[in-house]
Amino acid sequence: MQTIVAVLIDGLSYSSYLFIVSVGLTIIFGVMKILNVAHGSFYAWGAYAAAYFIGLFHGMGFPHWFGFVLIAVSAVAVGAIIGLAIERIILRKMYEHEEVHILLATFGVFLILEDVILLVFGVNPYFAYQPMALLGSVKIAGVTRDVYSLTLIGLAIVIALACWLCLARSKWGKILKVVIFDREIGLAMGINVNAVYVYTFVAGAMLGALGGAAIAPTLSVSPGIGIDVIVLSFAVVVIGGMGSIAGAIIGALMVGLLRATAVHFVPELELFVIFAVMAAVLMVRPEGLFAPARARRI
Amino acid sequence: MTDAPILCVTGLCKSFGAVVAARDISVDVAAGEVVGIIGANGAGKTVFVNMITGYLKPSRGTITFAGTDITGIRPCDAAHIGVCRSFQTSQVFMTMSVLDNLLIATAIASKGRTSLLRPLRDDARITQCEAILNRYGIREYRDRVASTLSQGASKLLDIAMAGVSEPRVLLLDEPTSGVSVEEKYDIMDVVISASRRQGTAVLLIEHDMEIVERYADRVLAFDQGEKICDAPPRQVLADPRVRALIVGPDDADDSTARPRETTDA
Amino acid sequence: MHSMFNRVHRLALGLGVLATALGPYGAVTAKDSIDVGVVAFLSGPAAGPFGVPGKNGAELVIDAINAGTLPAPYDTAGFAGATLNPIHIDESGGNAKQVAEYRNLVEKQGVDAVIGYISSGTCLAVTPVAEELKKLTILSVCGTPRIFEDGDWTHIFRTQAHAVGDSIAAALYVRDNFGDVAGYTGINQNYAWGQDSWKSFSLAMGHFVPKAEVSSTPQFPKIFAGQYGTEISTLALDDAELVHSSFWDGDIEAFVVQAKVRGFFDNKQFLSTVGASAIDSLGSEFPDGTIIGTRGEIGILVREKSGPLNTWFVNAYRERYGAWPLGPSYQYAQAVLALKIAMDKAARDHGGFPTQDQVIAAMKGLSFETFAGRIELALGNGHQAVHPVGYGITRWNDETGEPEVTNITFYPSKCIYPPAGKPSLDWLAEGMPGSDC
Amino acid sequence: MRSLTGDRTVRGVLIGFTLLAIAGFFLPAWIVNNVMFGLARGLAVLGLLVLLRTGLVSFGHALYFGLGAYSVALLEQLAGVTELVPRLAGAVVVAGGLGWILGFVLRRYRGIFFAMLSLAFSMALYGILVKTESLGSTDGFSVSPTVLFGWSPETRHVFLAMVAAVCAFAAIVVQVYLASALGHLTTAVRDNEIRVEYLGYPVARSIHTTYVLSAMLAGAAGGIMAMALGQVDPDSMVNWTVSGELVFITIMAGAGNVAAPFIGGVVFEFIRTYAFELAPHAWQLIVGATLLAIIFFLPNGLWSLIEKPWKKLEKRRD
Repeated sequence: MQTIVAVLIDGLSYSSYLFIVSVGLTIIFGVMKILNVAHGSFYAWGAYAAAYFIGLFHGMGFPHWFGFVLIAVSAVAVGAIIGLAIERIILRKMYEHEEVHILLATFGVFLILEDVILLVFGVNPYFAYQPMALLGSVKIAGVTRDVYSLTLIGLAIVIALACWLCLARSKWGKILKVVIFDREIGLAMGINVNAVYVYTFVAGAMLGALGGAAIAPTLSVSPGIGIDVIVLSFAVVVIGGMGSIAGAIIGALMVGLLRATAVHFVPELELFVIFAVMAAVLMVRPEGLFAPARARRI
Repeated sequence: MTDAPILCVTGLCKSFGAVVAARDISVDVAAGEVVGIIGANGAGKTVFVNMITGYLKPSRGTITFAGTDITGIRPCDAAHIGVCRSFQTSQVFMTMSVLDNLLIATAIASKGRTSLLRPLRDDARITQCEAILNRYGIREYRDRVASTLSQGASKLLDIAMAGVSEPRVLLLDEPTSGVSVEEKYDIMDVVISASRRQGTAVLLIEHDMEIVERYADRVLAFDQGEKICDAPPRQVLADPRVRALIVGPDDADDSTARPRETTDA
Repeated sequence: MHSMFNRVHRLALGLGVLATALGPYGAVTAKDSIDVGVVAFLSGPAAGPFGVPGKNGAELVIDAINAGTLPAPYDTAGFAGATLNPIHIDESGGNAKQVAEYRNLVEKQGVDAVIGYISSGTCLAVTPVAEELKKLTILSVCGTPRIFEDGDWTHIFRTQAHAVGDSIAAALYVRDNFGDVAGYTGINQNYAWGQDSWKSFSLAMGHFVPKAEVSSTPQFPKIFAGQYGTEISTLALDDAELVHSSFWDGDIEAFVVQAKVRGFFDNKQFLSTVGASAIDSLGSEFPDGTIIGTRGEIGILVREKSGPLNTWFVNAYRERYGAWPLGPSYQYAQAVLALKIAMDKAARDHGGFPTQDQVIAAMKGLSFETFAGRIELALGNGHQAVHPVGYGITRWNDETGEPEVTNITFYPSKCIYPPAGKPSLDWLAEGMPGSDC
Repeated sequence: MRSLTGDRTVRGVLIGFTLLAIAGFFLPAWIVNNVMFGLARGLAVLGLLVLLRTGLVSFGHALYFGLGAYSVALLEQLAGVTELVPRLAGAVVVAGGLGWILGFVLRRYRGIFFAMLSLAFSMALYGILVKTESLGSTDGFSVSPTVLFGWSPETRHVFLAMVAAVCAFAAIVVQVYLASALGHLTTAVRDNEIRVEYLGYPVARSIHTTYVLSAMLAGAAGGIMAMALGQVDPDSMVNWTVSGELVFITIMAGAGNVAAPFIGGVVFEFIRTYAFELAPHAWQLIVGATLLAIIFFLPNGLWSLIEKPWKKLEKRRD
């Protein structure tokens, strides 16, 4: 019983983290049809920026709670600066290229950003545990948890709701839906598709960076943290259905809970189960569990 | 036309959700016979062809080819046993030369006799394909990449590819749409004379009533998935019901009609 | 086609000529300098706590030896009189890449020796290649006992004792200070180092603290995994109160930060065999009361130890890099020291600049004084070092604002390593005959 | 046979690889090594090229590359095999066998779904290898030097000659395949699946055949890499970054000719070596920038640099 509760809580907090990271990826794919390998870099940059600024401001005597502000600011700043730069300098010129070329270009960007991190932040790890220390811990079903990880669950829910509101209830959402359904129809309707792409990419980048910034207080932020995140978020997005926010939720929940179960019962299968499930879902439902509607051609 | 029918369609039905695309259609086609199929857009002509060649599975009914039940056969198997088709919008290999297009068609058609592992550009096969190019009058485009062809030439290539294997049943889906007035009779002359010589049964979907009248031995008129008429051309075209529904007062050319082919397998 | 391949050849040849021209080894007539590859993590999670301090330690000592400013008995300038020119190589990127880089070091850069390697996996991968290329290679940090117990190498040396001693010393420390512990579990990385460490620790515990029960679900997360929330729950739910870990690099820090907030260290006695780097980087966040080891007379355990060599090393290091020397700083410096001693000895024995074979002969079975202790190449046919291993308890000193380690005990090498020629796991399983502890 | 010797590419491949094998004896060891690694990667890229001809991009070809490498390592661990022929055969058979099985599933997928499913399969293998101690976990295994019919060559130059022979053979097989009717079907499938199906050839079978061939090539490549390197481990052989690198080389090389992958592989190896040497902190930056430069300025790959002057020359000769 205790173990089951533990699996549930571990799984949920891991899922939340996965969701926050993956939702940006799925939005970018949904609107722009770009599978962005550089998403792992947004994550890493978000984590670095947050850890760096939290350490800096903490050293200057700012209170612990200021860390939360810094997390949000880092995510927005990283998303806006790096996201905008990549869209403007690289992707903007590539929309007419083949899918593979775009994917590889983002791979190139990923490799470059990996090393730029090293050049900017150096090789030493950064710690930003202050926000986590501030929130302390709580005992659930006999196991002590840090409240910070539990707040991540809340953050994931807030982001999911915000995305849903934005898509379902705003004018923006309607424009996005048209572009998602068919770019040409969007153009024909007089929508500034290029602007939509910029906003989407920047928003996606901010979410990726937020994933990194939010998880930074629990990590030793060190070089190479973005590599594994990419495939994990690919798995989440593919399982749920590329381009679907509901899918990202389900995908993150499945991956998080499966991993937690595996770690508790058969630790050797921890990594295997994630990708086995990804393959299985693709085999049964290639479009993922929650595929968004697509325009049919021919 | 006295032989046993090469193609027997009995009680064929197909519906997509609430839309009925074929309702209890039965047709017999004899070897060497040319059967015209006419009907307004959405009357179910292309669905009918798609079911015979196995692209769509009928909800009910059977299709028999030369005495064998071929209902629900895969398109490649249909082609293999001798049921071939051309397409309304020409389906060719866009990045390849015209000659290569035909070479591939010929290679597949002869796969029972020669190994597919032999080089594609075999001298004997090239000679054979050049003869076909001559026959269809597209010899001059031999080395042109297919995507650069005019609509008419592309159409001819499409039909030539369908006819390469000397099929016993050939389904032509609007062979003259998009083709210039001068060219269309040339195409039809080539196709029909070849099929007459080989005893091929031809199902000819057409909007152009002049073509139908001139080449078809028999005409089927479709309306909303139903066969409403089956008789010699003159008689069908004179039928007031057919006139009202299909031929219309001013026989509009119809280039917007496209088969609803979906890309997902 | 033809022209194309010529082109490739011309390119390759051109690059080769270019490399020769630009390369550091040009035409050395008299051996007034030697090139030595120094391999350490310069990127990736292990760079901060291990690679860079290691590289710094090597650099510091190399510069001092080149200049002849190291205290006695190593105050002669140079390596058999020659200046050492280090070529720094990044250890990250996987074993296969390291093997390729090793070949480049030897065959392209033409180095005279290679010093380094932190990861046990990389050491295992590089060793056979080093032997194939017949190049003197001094492994500085990695700890897997398999290198000299599964193989017999001529060109490979290791100036760091293998991990079995760390585990036995840890078990001894538990026996001496926490003898009534009822059960233990572990969290270790899923490769040679982590697996060997756990295996030998549990065998040693079975011998020294037989009534302590071993957990059935020790955790083996992937190296550099970074997030341990689920593993921490599993360990917390386990009844065992002692948690063994051979985590190093960024993993130890991430684990400690994540576990501390969850009150993990209030309920568990944590034993970290190599986590000392985290004590400095985490400062007051590092939990007090942790059993900590440094794999020898190095790092935080000997920080305060007096003696001219150690004082010089600690002060020079702090002055140059603005930080305390960590375990790896010592370990790399010791490997450099071994090279100097062997080269000087070979030069003395044979007169003139020694050949590689003479250096190897001189290094075999060497016993030498290091900064804060003594290293003897006693195992692996004179190629594998042994030395005392110590443990202590961490404590944050509010007055000095520095971490400290108290209650330090060093266990002499003769009680924590098997006699020469005996595989350590067999020796452990047989109850460590001949060990007098 | 006549058509084989008449094929200019076949002749070029034979001459090129023969020259390379001979030149190997005069080149310094480090160049021999890099050329060998480059050729091994090139062989896997040749597999990707065949797939690319049929319009598919696999983001999980490291599955077969790694499988080939691990076959060699495990054959030695379990049965002590060090002979070249059984090693290579093992790698090809294991990779081809799994390719054949997975082919039944993968042949139904196109585009991004094909890429993602391949990725999932390769990462599943990665997950197993990384966490299984008996398969070497993160460390992998060492591979001892290869023996040819009981004779163990003293130098790596001989091994380069063997590798060149294998690569030349593979390149010619692929060239013959691509020139055959079956090979042309790959491009036909990419252009128009419906037409291929209606001509009477099952598209699924065409894709499956191509896929198995591609898996076998990647398997052989992994096997050679393991032998050339003397080491296998999951991060260098099976992780997604390896698949990414292979696709990178495919695009860098260009799909124009069966020789292109080998040129691409060797060039990549040299770029990496020099990047690593010049900037140990920033070698990924150099590789990434090269990738972007290729995509922007040389979208048809390095081969287009060779093709254009070659065609011009031909025209002049005609």
